[in-house]
Amino acid sequence: MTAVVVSSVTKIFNRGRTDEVAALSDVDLEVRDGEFVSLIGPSGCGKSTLLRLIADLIEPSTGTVTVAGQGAAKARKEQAYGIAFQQAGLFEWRTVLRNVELPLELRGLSKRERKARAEQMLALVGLEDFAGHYPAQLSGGMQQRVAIARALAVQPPLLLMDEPFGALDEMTRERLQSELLGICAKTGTSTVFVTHSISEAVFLSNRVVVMSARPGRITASIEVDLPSRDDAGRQSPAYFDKITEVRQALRGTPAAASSPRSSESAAAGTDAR
Amino acid sequence: MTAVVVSSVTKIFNRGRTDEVAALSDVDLEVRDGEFVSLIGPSGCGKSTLLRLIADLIEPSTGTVTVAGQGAAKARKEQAYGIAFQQAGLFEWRTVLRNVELPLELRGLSKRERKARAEQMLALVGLEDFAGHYPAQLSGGMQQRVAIARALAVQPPLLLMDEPFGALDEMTRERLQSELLGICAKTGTSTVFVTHSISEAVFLSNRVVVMSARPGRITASIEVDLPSRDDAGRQSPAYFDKITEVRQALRGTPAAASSPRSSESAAAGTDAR
Amino acid sequence: DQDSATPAPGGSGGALTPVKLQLQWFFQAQFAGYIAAVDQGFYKEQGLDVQLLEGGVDIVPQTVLAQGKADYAIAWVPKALASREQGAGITDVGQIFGRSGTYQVAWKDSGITKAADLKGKKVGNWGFGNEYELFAGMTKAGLDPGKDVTLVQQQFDMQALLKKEIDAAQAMSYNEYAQLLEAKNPATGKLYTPDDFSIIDWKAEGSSMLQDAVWANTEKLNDPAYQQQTVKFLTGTIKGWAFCRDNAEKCRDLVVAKGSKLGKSHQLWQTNETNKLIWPAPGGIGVIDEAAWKQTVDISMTTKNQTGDTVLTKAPEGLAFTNDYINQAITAAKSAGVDVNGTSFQPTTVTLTEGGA
Amino acid sequence: MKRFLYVLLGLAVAAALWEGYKVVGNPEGTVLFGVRILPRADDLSMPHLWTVLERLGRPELTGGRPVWIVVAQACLFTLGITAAGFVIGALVGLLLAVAMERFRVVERGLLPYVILSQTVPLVALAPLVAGWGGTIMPPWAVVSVIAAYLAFFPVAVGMLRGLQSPSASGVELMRSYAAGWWRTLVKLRFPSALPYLFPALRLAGAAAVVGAVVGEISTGTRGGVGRLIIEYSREATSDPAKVYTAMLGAALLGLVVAGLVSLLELPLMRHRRHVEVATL
Amino acid sequence: MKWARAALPPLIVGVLAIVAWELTVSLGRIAPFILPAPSAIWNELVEQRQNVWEAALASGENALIGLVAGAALGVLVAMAASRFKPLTEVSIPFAAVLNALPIIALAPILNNMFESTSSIPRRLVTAIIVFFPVFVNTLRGLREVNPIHQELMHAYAAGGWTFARKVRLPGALPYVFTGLRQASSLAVIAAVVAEYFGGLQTGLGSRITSAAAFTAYPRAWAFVAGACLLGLVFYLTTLLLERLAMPWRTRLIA
Ligand SMILES: Nc1ncnc2c1ncn2[C@@H]1O[C@H](COP(=O)(O)OP(=O)(O)OP(=O)(O)O)[C@@H](O)[C@H]1O
Ligand SMILES: Nc1ncnc2c1ncn2[C@@H]1O[C@H](COP(=O)(O)OP(=O)(O)OP(=O)(O)O)[C@@H](O)[C@H]1O
Ligand SMILES: Cc1ncc(C[n+]2csc(CCO)c2C)c(N)n1
Ligand SMILES: [Mg+2]
Ligand SMILES: [Mg+2]
Repeated sequence: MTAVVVSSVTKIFNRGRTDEVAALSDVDLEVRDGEFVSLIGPSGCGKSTLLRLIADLIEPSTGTVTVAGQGAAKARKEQAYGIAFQQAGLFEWRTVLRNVELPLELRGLSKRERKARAEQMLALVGLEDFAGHYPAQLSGGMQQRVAIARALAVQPPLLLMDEPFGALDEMTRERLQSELLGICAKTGTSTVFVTHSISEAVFLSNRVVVMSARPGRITASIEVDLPSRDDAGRQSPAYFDKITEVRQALRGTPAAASSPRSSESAAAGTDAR
Repeated sequence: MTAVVVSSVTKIFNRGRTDEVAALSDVDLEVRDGEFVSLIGPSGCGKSTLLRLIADLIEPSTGTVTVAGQGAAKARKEQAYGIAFQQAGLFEWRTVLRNVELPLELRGLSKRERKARAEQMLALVGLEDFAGHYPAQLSGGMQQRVAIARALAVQPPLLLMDEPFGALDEMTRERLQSELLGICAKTGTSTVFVTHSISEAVFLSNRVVVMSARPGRITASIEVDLPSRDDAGRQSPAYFDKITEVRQALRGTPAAASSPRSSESAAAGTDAR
Repeated sequence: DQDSATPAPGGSGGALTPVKLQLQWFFQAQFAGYIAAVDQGFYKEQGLDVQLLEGGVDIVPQTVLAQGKADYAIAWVPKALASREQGAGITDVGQIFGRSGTYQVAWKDSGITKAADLKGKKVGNWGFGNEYELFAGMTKAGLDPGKDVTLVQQQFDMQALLKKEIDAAQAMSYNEYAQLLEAKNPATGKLYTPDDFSIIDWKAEGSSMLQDAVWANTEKLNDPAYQQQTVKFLTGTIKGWAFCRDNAEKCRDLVVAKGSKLGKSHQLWQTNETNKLIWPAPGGIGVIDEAAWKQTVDISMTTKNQTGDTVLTKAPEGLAFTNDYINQAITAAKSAGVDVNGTSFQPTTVTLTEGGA
Repeated sequence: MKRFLYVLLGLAVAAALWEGYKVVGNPEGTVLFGVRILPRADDLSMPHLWTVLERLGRPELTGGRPVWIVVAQACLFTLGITAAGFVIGALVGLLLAVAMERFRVVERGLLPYVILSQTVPLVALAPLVAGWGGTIMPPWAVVSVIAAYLAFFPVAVGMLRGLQSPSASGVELMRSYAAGWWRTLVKLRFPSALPYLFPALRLAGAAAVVGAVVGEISTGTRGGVGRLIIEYSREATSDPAKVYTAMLGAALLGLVVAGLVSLLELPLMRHRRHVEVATL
Repeated sequence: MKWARAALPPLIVGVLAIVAWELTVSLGRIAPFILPAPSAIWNELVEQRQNVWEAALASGENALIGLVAGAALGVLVAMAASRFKPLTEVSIPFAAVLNALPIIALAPILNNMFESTSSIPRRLVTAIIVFFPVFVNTLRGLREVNPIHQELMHAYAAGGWTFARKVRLPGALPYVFTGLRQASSLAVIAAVVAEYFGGLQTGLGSRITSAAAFTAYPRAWAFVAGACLLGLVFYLTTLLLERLAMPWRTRLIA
C-alpha cells in the first residue's frame, strides 16, 4: 500500500485578501510504504505547508491527500502518523517519560500500558536513564531525541518530521541521523522529512524531492541509493555525486537563477523575524 | 606580520569554586596575515572561549594572546578587529545604516564620514537599498549581512566570527559563504571563524583547526587548498576529501570515541536550555 | 472688614508679627472663633499676623507645634498630653472649650440611654484618638471595651447608624449629630428629628474629657517676647469667640467663605453648638478648671483601650498647663469691653435643612 | 481607536450592570449566613447613574459653582501633584536601577528592601512626611513625595530588568568597541530597556494617582480630588450622589494619567517590540 | 554557602541602616514623637507582640481572603477571555482602566454598599486590587501557547477541554505565579490601608492610626513592622508555592 498520496494539491493562504499567498501549486507526491522521502528547497517554498497538509493540520485549497489509504483527517484522528518539529516542543512541565506518554494518554491507554510503551521508546532513542528528568535538564540533542520517541510512541506507520535536526550542531546531527535511520529500519516506518541540508537529505533518503518557491512546486525527485548508510556511506563517491546532483537541482530553480539575492529580499516581507 | 598569536593559553572558569570548568588547556594558535582559519569541534570544546580570548572579551588564566603584534587588550581598544556572532545582534532601535555606523560613532568619526563609510560597507554586502530599514524588517540572512558590514566598518585587519551563519538555512548559508570569501579577498582581512559545519569550514578556510573537549585543546590543524572557492570548488574531489579528513579528525577525538552519547549527556548540565 | 489702621494697643507698632496656628481639622465652625479673629482684625489689633493651618487625617497639631512648624496649636487635651509624654514640649495655655461635645447616639427605640446599655452592641468609634471618652464611659459602667462590645471603625458620615448596622455611633454635638438631623427619613419623607434618637452625653456619665485647647511651646514660654505674644494671641482669640457668640450668622458666613464644603445651616448649627461648649464660661473663657483637668488626667491614666493601652502611663510632668497667660488675656479683653463670661448667653434654635445646605 | 470603542463598550456594559442590579437587587442587599454578599441597591448606597450626572450639573452648595467645575478643578490640582510625584518617583527609580545594574552588590543589598518598602502601609509613612510641609517644601510637595514613594517602585524594578535585558553578545560587542560602562549604558542598555520602562511607567502613573489621592487625605491638603472625596463622603448621608461625582473625577484622573504616559511612549516605541514587565 | 552569599548583602545593608537610624535618633537627639529609634520600636514590638500578632491575624485574614478571591476571579476571567476573542478585546482595556483607578478610594462607597460592620468591603477592595495583576498575567500566559504545542495537540486530535487542561493551564502556570507574586504583597497593603476607611477595628491599619494619633510612634511603628512582616510572609509563601507547583523550573523569577 502507499503510505501517502498527495494529488493535484494547491494551497492558497488568505484567499481573496491582499496578502494572498500561493504556497503550493499543483503538487503530486507519493510515498511508498517504508520509504524515506526528504523535502528540500529554499525558504518559503512550501515544504512545511506540504508536511502540514499531510498531517491534516491545514486543509488543501484544491486536491486530495490520502494517508494509509484513508483521508488525511481520518488518519489524524486515528493517530496514523507521528510528527516532530525543529523545536523539540516538549512540555516543560512534564518529565521526559510523561512527555512520551502524552500521545498514548490521549489515545486512552491505561497508565501501566503507556508507561511500558514510553519506556520502550526511550530505550529506543537511548534515553532510558533520563525518564524522570525535566526537559530543561537536557541538552538540545537529547530533547530532540525525546521528541522523536514521542512521535514514535503510538507506533505509527508514518513519521512526519519538519527539520527535526535543524537546531543542532553538525556533529550531534550526524549522530542522530544514524540513529533515526536505525529506528526507521527497525520499525519499518515510512518517513517524510523536511530539511534544509543537502547532505542530510542525501544521507537519509531513498528519495529527495526538490521544491522551488513562488508558487511552491516540486521541480525534481531524485532517487538515492547509497552503498551503505553509515560513516563509510558518507565518504562514498555516490554520496558526493548525489549531493552535487541535488545542489544543481536546487540551483536550477528559476528563482535562484534570476538574481543572487532576489529570493531573499523578496522573502524579507514574509520571513522577517 | 602575524595577525594572531595565541601561546600556551589556558582558561579556567570559576577557578576554585565547585563549578570550576577547564575550558581551554594549553592552546597554541597562529593566524597569518590574510589567512582564513576555522575552529571546529564538539559543543563545549572551547571554540567560543578561544575566540573571546583573542577579542580580549575575557582574559586567559595563563599564557598570552597577541593581536597584530600587540597585546589583545590594546588591540581591542584600538578596534583592531571586527566581531560577529551567531545572533546578528543588531540594535533593533537603530536603522540598518545606524547599526553599521555604531562602531564608527564610538570611534568618534564625524557624522558625514561615518555615513559615507557605513554606506560603503552596506554596498559591500549588497544591502545599500535597505539602509533606512529597521532590523525587524529584514530576513535572517540579511540581518547577518548587516552584522558583517558592522564588523567590517572600522576596516579592521582581523575579523572574528562565532558561527555567524549557524542560524541560517543551508542555501542562504552557501550564498553568504561565497560573499564572505569575496569580501575577505577584497579587503585582505585575516579571519578566525568558528563553525559547527564541516563543509562550511572546509569551503571557507585556508586552515581548519579541530578541537576536542574537556579540557578544550587543539587536536588537529588541517591545511585546505581547494582548486577554486566557488560552486565548482564545492564539487571538486579535493573538497570532499578534506571534508572526510576533517570528519575523521573530529571522530578521532577521544571524547567521541569512548561512547556515542557520553559527550552529550555530560553536556546536559552546562548546555541545558 | 475692620480697619487695619487702628493702632494695636499692645503692639510694638509697625510690622505685624507672623504667627501660625495649627487647627485639628478642615475649616469648619469648630474653629469659628479663630477664623473670625483673623477676619475681624482682632489679631491685627494685637500686632499679630495669624495664619491658620488646616488639619488632616494624619496631621497631629501638637506635633507640628512641638516641631516648631507652628506657634500655637488647637488640640484635645488627652491627645496632647500623650504627645507630651513622648517628649513634645507643649503647654495648655487656654482651654477654649470648657465642655466636651462628644455623644454616643443611638436610635430611640433601641433603648440605649446610658453606657451600660452598650453591652453586647456594635459600637461605632472613630479611633484616631477620639475614643477614650467612650472607653472611659464604658469602663465606668463596668464594661470591658475590648470584650463586651464590638467596636466598629466609623466613617466620616453617619450612614452606619442610619442603616442600623451599628447600634450606637460616636458623634460630635456640632457635627455628626447634625448630619443625622439633616438626613431624610425614608418612611416619612421628612428629616429625622431629635426625637428619633437617644443620646449618651459623656458629660452626664462623668467620663468627659477636655477638648479643644490652645497649646503653646513650653520652652519658648521662657522667652518674654513669646510670653507677650501668647497673651496677645489669646486676647485676639477671646475677642474672636466672643464675636461669634454674639454674631453667630456672621461667623457662619465667614466659615463658609473659607471654603468649607458643609452647607450653611450645618455651619450655623455648628457655630451654635460650639458656642454651647464655651459659653457660659463662669471662670472666664479659656481658664482651665482644675477639676475638669484632673478628671481628664485620671481617665487618661486609667482607661484602657481594646489593646490594653492607656493614654498616659504616668501623671504629666512639668508645665502641662498654666492659666497665667489666659488670665492676662482676659484682663486685656475685659478692659477692651469684651464680655469674657457670656453669662447671659442663650443658644439659638437652628433649623437644619436637608444636607445642611 | 478600536481600543477606545471597546472601552466605551465596556463602560456601557458596566453601566447596564449597575442599573440592572438596582432593578433586580434587594435594596437591603442579599444576606447569606449573616454576611451581606450582594450590595444594597437602595438609592443611598447606589444612586442612579443619572442622579450622579445630574448632580454634576447642580451647584455644590446653594449659590456655589456647579459640582463638575469643582471636581474638574480638583482633578487638575491633583494632576499637578501626581505629575510631580511621578517625575520624582521615576527619576529615583531610574537612578536606583542604574546603580543596581552597575554594582551587583547594590542590587543584592538593596533589591530586597526596594520590595520590602512597598509593604510599608502609607498610613505609617504619611505622619512621618506630613511634617515636612511648609518648612523644607510647600505642603502640596509632601503629597508628591508620597506619590513618588509609590511610583518609584515599578520603575526601579522594571528598569533594572530592562537594563539587564541586553544579550551577552550585545554587551560583548560594546566591549569589543572599547566602549566603557557609560557608553554601553547610553548606547545599548538604555535603548534596550525602553520596552521594559514604558509598562513600568504606566504602573507608576497609576501608583502616583493613588499616592496623590491618599496623600491629600492624610496630610489635609486642600484643593484636590482626594480632599473632595473625603469632604463629600461626609455628606454621603444626605447627598449620596456627591461622593460619586468625586469618585468619577478620580477615575477620570487615573485614565488621563494612563493616557498621558502612553503618549510618552508613542514616538520612542516605534520599530520596537513590546514586552510585559513583571515587577517583584 | 550559596544561601549565605545571597543573604549577606541585604543583611549587611539592613543592619547598617538600622544602626545608622539608631545613631541618628540618639546622637541627633531626635524626639521620639518625630522619629522613634529602632530600639524603642523593638521594645514596643516585644511588649505588644500579642496585640501585633492578633492584629496581623485579622489583617492577614482579610488579605488572604481578598487574595484568594481576587486571584480566583482573575484566573477564571482570564480563562473565559482567552476562550472568547471578543471578551479579550473588551476585558484588556477595561482591566487597564480598572487598574488606573485609585481603588482604595472606593472603600467608603463599598462600606455603604455592603456594611461597615463586616469585613466584606475591605476584602472586596483587596480582591479588586489583586484581580488586575493576576488577570493580566494569566491571560498572557493562556494566550502565549507555543504554536508547536498547538499543532502537536491538533495532530493528536485532542479536544478543546483536553487542550486547555494539558497545555494551556500548565503553560500559563508561570505567568499565574508572576501575577500572584505581585498580588501577594499588594493584598496586604490593600487590606491594611482599607482599614483606614471603616469596618471592624481589629487590624493593623486601625492600630497604626490609633497609635499615631496619640503620638505613640514607637507603638505605631511596631504595628508597621508587623505589616511589613505580614507582607513578607505573603510574598515568601507565594514563592514557596511557586517552587512546589513548578518543580520543572530550575530558576525562580526569570
Ligand atoms: N498560516 C499561513 N498564513 C499565511 N501564509 C503562510 C502561512 N503558512 C505559510 N505561509 C506562506 O506560505 C509559503 C510557504 O511557507 P512554508 O512555511 O511552507 O515554507 P517552508 O518551505 O517550510 O520554508 P522554511 O524553509 O523557511 O521553513 C510562505 O510564503 C509562507 O509565508
Ligand atoms: N562564562 C563562563 N563561565 C563558566 N563556564 C563557561 C563560561 N563560558 C564558557 N564556559 C564553559 O567553558 C566550556 C567551553 O565553552 P565554549 O562556549 O567556549 O564552547 P563552544 O565550543 O563555543 O561550544 P558551542 O559549540 O556550544 O558554542 C563549556 O564547558 C562552557 O560551559
Ligand atoms: C479620621 C479623623 N476623624 C476625625 C478627626 C477629627 N475630629 C476631631 S474633632 C472631630 C469631630 C468634629 O469634626 C473630628 C471628626 C480626625 N482628626 N481624624
Ligand atoms: Mg518550514
Ligand atoms: Mg560557542
